[in-house]
Amino acid sequence: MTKKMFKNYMVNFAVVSIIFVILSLMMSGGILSKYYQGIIIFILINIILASSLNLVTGFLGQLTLGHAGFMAVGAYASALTSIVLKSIISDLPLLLVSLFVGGVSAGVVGIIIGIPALRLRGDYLAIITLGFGEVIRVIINNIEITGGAQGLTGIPRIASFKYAYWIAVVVILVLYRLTHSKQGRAIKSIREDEVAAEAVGVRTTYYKVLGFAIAAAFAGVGGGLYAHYIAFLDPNTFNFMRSVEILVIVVLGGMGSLTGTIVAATILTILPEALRGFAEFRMLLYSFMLILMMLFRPQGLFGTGEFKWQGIYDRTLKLRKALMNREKKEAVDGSTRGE
Amino acid sequence: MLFLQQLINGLSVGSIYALIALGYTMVYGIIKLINFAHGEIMMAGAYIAFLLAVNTNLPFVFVLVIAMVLSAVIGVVVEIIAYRPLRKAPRISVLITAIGVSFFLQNLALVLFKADPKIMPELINKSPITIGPLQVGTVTLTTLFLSIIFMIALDLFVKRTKPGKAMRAVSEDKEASILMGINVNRTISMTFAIGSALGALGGVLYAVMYTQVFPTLGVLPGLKAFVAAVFGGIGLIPGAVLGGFVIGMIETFTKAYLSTQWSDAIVFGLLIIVLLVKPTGILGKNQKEKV
Amino acid sequence: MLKVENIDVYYDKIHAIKDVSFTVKQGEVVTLIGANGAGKTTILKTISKILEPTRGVVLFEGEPLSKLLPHQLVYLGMAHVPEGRRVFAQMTVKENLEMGAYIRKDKSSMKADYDQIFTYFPRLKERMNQPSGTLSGGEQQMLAIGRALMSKPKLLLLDEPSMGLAPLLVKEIFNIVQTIKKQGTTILLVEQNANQALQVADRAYVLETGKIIKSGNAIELLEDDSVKKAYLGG
Amino acid sequence: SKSEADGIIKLGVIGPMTGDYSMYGTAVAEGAKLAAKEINAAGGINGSDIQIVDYDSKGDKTEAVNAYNRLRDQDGIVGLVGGTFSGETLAIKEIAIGDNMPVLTPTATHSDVTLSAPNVFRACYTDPYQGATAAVFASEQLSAKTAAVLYNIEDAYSDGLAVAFNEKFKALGTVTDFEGYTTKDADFKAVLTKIAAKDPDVIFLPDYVAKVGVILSQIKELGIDVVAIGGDGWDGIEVDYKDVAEGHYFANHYAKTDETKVVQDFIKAYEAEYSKSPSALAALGYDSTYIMAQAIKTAGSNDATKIIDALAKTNSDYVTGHITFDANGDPVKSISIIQIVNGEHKLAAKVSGQ
Amino acid sequence: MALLEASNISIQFGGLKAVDQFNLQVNDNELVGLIGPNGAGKTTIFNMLTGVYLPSGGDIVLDGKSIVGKKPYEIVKMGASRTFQNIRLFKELTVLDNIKIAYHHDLHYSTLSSILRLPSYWKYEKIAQESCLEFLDLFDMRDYAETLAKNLPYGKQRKLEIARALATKPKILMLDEPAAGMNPHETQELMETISLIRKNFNIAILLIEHDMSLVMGICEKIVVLDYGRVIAEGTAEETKNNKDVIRVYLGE
Ligand SMILES: Nc1ncnc2c1ncn2[C@@H]1O[C@H](COP(=O)(O)OP(=O)(O)OP(=O)(O)O)[C@@H](O)[C@H]1O
Ligand SMILES: Nc1ncnc2c1ncn2[C@@H]1O[C@H](COP(=O)(O)OP(=O)(O)OP(=O)(O)O)[C@@H](O)[C@H]1O
Ligand SMILES: [Mg+2]
Ligand SMILES: [Mg+2]
Repeated sequence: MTKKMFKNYMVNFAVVSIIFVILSLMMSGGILSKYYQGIIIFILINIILASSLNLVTGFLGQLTLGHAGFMAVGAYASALTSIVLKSIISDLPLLLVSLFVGGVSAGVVGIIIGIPALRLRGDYLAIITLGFGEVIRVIINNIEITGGAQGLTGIPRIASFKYAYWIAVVVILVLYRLTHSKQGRAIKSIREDEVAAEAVGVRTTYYKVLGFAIAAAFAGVGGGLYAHYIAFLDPNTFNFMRSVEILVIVVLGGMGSLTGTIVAATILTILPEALRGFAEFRMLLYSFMLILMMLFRPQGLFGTGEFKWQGIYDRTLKLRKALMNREKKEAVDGSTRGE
Repeated sequence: MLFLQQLINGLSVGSIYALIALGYTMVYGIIKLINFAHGEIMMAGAYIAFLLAVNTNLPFVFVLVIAMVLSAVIGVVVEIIAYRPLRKAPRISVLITAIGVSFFLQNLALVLFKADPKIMPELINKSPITIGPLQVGTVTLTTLFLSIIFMIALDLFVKRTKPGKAMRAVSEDKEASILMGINVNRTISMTFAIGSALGALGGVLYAVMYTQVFPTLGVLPGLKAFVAAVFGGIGLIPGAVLGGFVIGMIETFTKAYLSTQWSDAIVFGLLIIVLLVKPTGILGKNQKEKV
Repeated sequence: MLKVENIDVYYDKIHAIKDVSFTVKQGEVVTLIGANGAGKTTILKTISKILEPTRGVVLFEGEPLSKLLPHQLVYLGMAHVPEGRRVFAQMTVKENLEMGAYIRKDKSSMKADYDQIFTYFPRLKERMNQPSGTLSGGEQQMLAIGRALMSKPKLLLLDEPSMGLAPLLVKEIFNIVQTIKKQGTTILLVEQNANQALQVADRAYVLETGKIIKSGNAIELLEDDSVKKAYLGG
Repeated sequence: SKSEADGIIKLGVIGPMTGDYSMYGTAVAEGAKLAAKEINAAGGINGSDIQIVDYDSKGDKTEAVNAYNRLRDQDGIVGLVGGTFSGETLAIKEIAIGDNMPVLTPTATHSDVTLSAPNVFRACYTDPYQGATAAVFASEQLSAKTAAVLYNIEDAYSDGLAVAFNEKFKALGTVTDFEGYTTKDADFKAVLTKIAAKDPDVIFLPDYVAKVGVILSQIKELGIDVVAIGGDGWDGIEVDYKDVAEGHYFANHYAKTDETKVVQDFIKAYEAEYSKSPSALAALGYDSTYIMAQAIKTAGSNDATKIIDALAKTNSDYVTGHITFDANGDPVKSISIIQIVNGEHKLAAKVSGQ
Repeated sequence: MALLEASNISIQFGGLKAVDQFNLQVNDNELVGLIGPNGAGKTTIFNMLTGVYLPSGGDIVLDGKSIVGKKPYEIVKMGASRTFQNIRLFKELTVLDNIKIAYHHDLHYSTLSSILRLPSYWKYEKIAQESCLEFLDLFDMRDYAETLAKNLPYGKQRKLEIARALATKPKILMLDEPAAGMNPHETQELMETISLIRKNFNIAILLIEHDMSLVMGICEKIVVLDYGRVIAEGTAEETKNNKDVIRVYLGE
């Protein structure tokens, strides 16, 4: 069994490395211009943000609307760290240290918010996290060290593709491993039925806070990468709409599917760029496509499943069956069925 | 005196939040959907009223009623196209669709009307009523009056009438509702119609009060109404109104006596504290789930 | 009164009901018995149009149901006590009963029906203004039955009405079945308690993994060895 | 580069073309396109036509960066007339420095935009300069002793002006209240009631028209008697708010009533092209394109370093005044203080130099 | 000393005294039945014994320690676990995962070992996999290991819930109407399962049930409840013939 898993890991590692090498070669060979590099970096940042939110929303089953708040904490904390340290240490360690600081700060804030907030459920939690996101912005606006509304400049621009890529890989790996462990099962059980989870001995509060804190920390890392790519921060970047954008990626990809998140982050980051040609109709089309995608796949692109190599074959079979079934179902009027 | 004037200011803000929160809570109460597009229905209502006011010389009441009816139609159409196919889907997927609809309507308005705010004609005579040194806007009084009237009417409707009870039944269990002979789709459409008409009413009054109509008009009041509805106890009709007034008051008094720079943080901070003490909002019942 | 002809029902890929046909005549009590997962609930749901068959038709008083919307069946005189009770949790006991009478217009005669239900289930009267979600399991079951009776149906579909009820009440339920049968209501009964179900029923169908494998007179089936062995715990 | 091959010189414009602030990006783009049209009609530069490529940023920094990268890589622009907002310009800045891209922002007023960036210039004046000028004007020309400030805490422009005004006015008189609000706010009655209680001589309202219009309406509604002063964000206030803006002052890049030929020619051309009257942002977009074109002409090629050198030596009359750049790349030009009188602009003062 | 002892516990909802001065003793390895009319307060007692509701008075002692005020998961850890009257499985998870979630007491590895996939992770996950499959074997459900819980037939869902409760390794198992919705044949099987559990796990069981064949067939002691109060207590034989019990519960 472990042998099979080991093989699986090697395959995944090889694939991840090959993708990296191909992309790198295309970049240095000029096939992928800096324009595309920029987009790819934003995709990677969105992957980090959305997969971390997926831990809370998809795996833990808690709706939060303030993820941009954690991103902000991480972005500012890491930016300030690197501004202070940039003359002392070189790029890679500087980036790592500041991302670490960003992640830890966001994680700590996540714990502070999480302990009281997670006593609430559903839409009440959504409101609290929304409020938290707004409060963070007010704080950033009103204190000196962040530069307030004027924003923060002087951040070294050191988040290149290669760093962003491997950091995203690590984040996904950690999340994957976490969700496929005893802790991950506990987290999922809370999503399924909190009362039952407690009744079989799951320390629900602990796992909720754990999930929340890890998600917050990774959002902080995502924010830190963003800060070191854009090299300028202001509070408006982290508004409510940013939280919503991240949530949309999670749901479109499939709640509880990291692969889905990766695919959805890619699609939703490219989409607005791809629609540039439509000028003023761009955002109209974007929202229209968003609605279509949700109507077409309400459970998200990947549902709760993950992409597996051996699954490709099964999947094609399933797809054929599903199509046949859809035809069948169409004969049935599904409009008035219960949940 | 200053205090009294601030109280009136708070009432003015609160009444509009309350009115908008009513429509919000109505839809939420029945289909448990945080209808992000509610703000955009408000916006649609405001634009309709604007177009009518500029191009015709119908009296205010007619403008209002037409805007409400047309917005109700928009709300129902949105429900049929974008939410109905998702009846069986996870709740959060519908939420995302609602966000999509909200973006869509905003961008549609942007393409149709451009971003710069249009000036809403003074549909109600806005010269304030002066009581001693105090000033009360007529719009405020209208809003206040309407929000209370609609609160009572809706509450009675939902609690006492057959269609109202059908709505509550549908909100709890669609399948069982069918078994009672309730037409689920029609009931939900009706909910959207009422919610959207109320949204439009709020939108028009909002636009009149703040003189402008623009594509993102509904975003802030929509968000505030959502917060107000939760604050008061979401799904509860009197809760929405109470929540609206409380938020309006808190906002005004923080700005007046604490800090304008920090007011948003203070308002949300208070909200968080209230919810932690009373997790289901001010009027919500702390009913433990029976297992 | 009710005629089910060659229906097939699927849950996505699961073929739950396979070519099932049966009839229920006016005034009869017919029972469906079968192990867990045999498809009894699925059949009842199909009859009340919560599910749609992929093949076959259901006729109610000669009319194919495919033309109707699900909620319209209630107006034709069908009522369904669903599996799992499905009471409206936030609504009080009284409101739940009112929902049962949703389609009725004769306010005046409804009073007597409430009283009737409260004599069947005195508990419900005690709990009249309690949100039904906080009722005990058995109390909810009583409410679900009472609610269905409030519509004064011509055809009553009962999905395991005795589930979760105390022995005394189980007896009561079967008494009720007999009483309303006498009043002219036709009943399709699904029960785990096959023994008692067969005692009150006129006819029965035995269901196994989505197929009808046996049918006949209830008394005869009660004596049938294979039925005894599989369903009567004998 | 690509554009040289087509015999076309491409200039990029970035700004919000969709979303809440689309009027600003659109105005800049329209100004720029008008200038390009005129330049091409007059024979282009160095034998090539110029073409404006404008991309939407929604005012979002991520989008702005993507747009900039695309302009550079896909379109091969020679210079950038943008971004429109300070935030997006700052987000582009570091990349542009790396690219040695000639950047002339028409409208980004944040003081850091040109800081330690030899390739970045701007056509507008900075926030601190404008804020301080408004304070001096209030004190010296309006003889104000007390002033209140009400600004948008979430907006860098508003914040920049407010802080500068506050600093400066404190030295000249008393600031009675320094209050903030957020972009989303629509109701200012609470804070206005509070400010009115201290009865200041002037109130400084540094924000854009849409917000200022609402604030001025509520000032009127509450019956507060105070003179309001604003910055260039007020440009266009007379269109929708002439009643509530009557008698108030604001700083601007040019006065429509300015009799100078460049100004009047521009207004006529713009009205002919777009059948509406130009905003200050359109004027700045127009000027920036001319400045950039002139620099390319002077450079005699599309070589970035030469163009940047030429930009630094700009010294000419434009719609928004006579422009030369200081060492930072900020313009040294006059500020027009405009009063709304009978719903029209009236040049109240022209404050020149630093 | 009794394994579980509830003394004088009460609770009310609004004005309603759902449980009133209730006393109960369950000894090691004893099988006690709790019966009574609908709404008598049986489930409510379970809820108090497992920490879902806080009793308004009285004390509950499990294995020598008071559990009043403890969180449900703490009580599980102390050795009491339960099933629910309305089945509450982790519906979207597999049968095996349902068991694994409950089977966490023997899995000693930290979050860090999960993330770094340290040897302890592999070791204990292997244990989890094997033990939980064995567990399913015991219930004859190994074939369903990878099935999603929601797709199980009703009877199997009940069984899974019992298996899940057992996987927490309790000293006392509380079953709330496990036979509801089962036919006589399945009830028979359930009875065997329960006997099997007692044999293999050597634990006490507290059972709520309306199916008299089950209760009378296997319970050593039966407590009868009505309107929140104990009205009778004794062996099956004694209860069956108790006048009050017949009147309020069994019927003639
Ligand atoms: N929603 C569903 N999705 C998928 N499969 C289902 C669903 N509901 C039922 N099934 C399957 O369909 C078959 C028939 O189920 P049904 O509920 O009709 O059985 P039943 O005879 O009523 O059983 P019980 O006695 O347990 O109530 C079973 O195999 C069950 O697993
Ligand atoms: N949260 C609550 N709020 C109000 N009343 C409640 C609540 N929980 C239980 N009750 C009431 O307490 C009484 C006992 O309920 P309980 O569920 O314990 O009954 P039970 O003995 O388990 O009955 P059954 O055999 O029907 O399951 C019932 O009358 C019920 O209505
Ligand atoms: Mg069934
Ligand atoms: Mg019970």
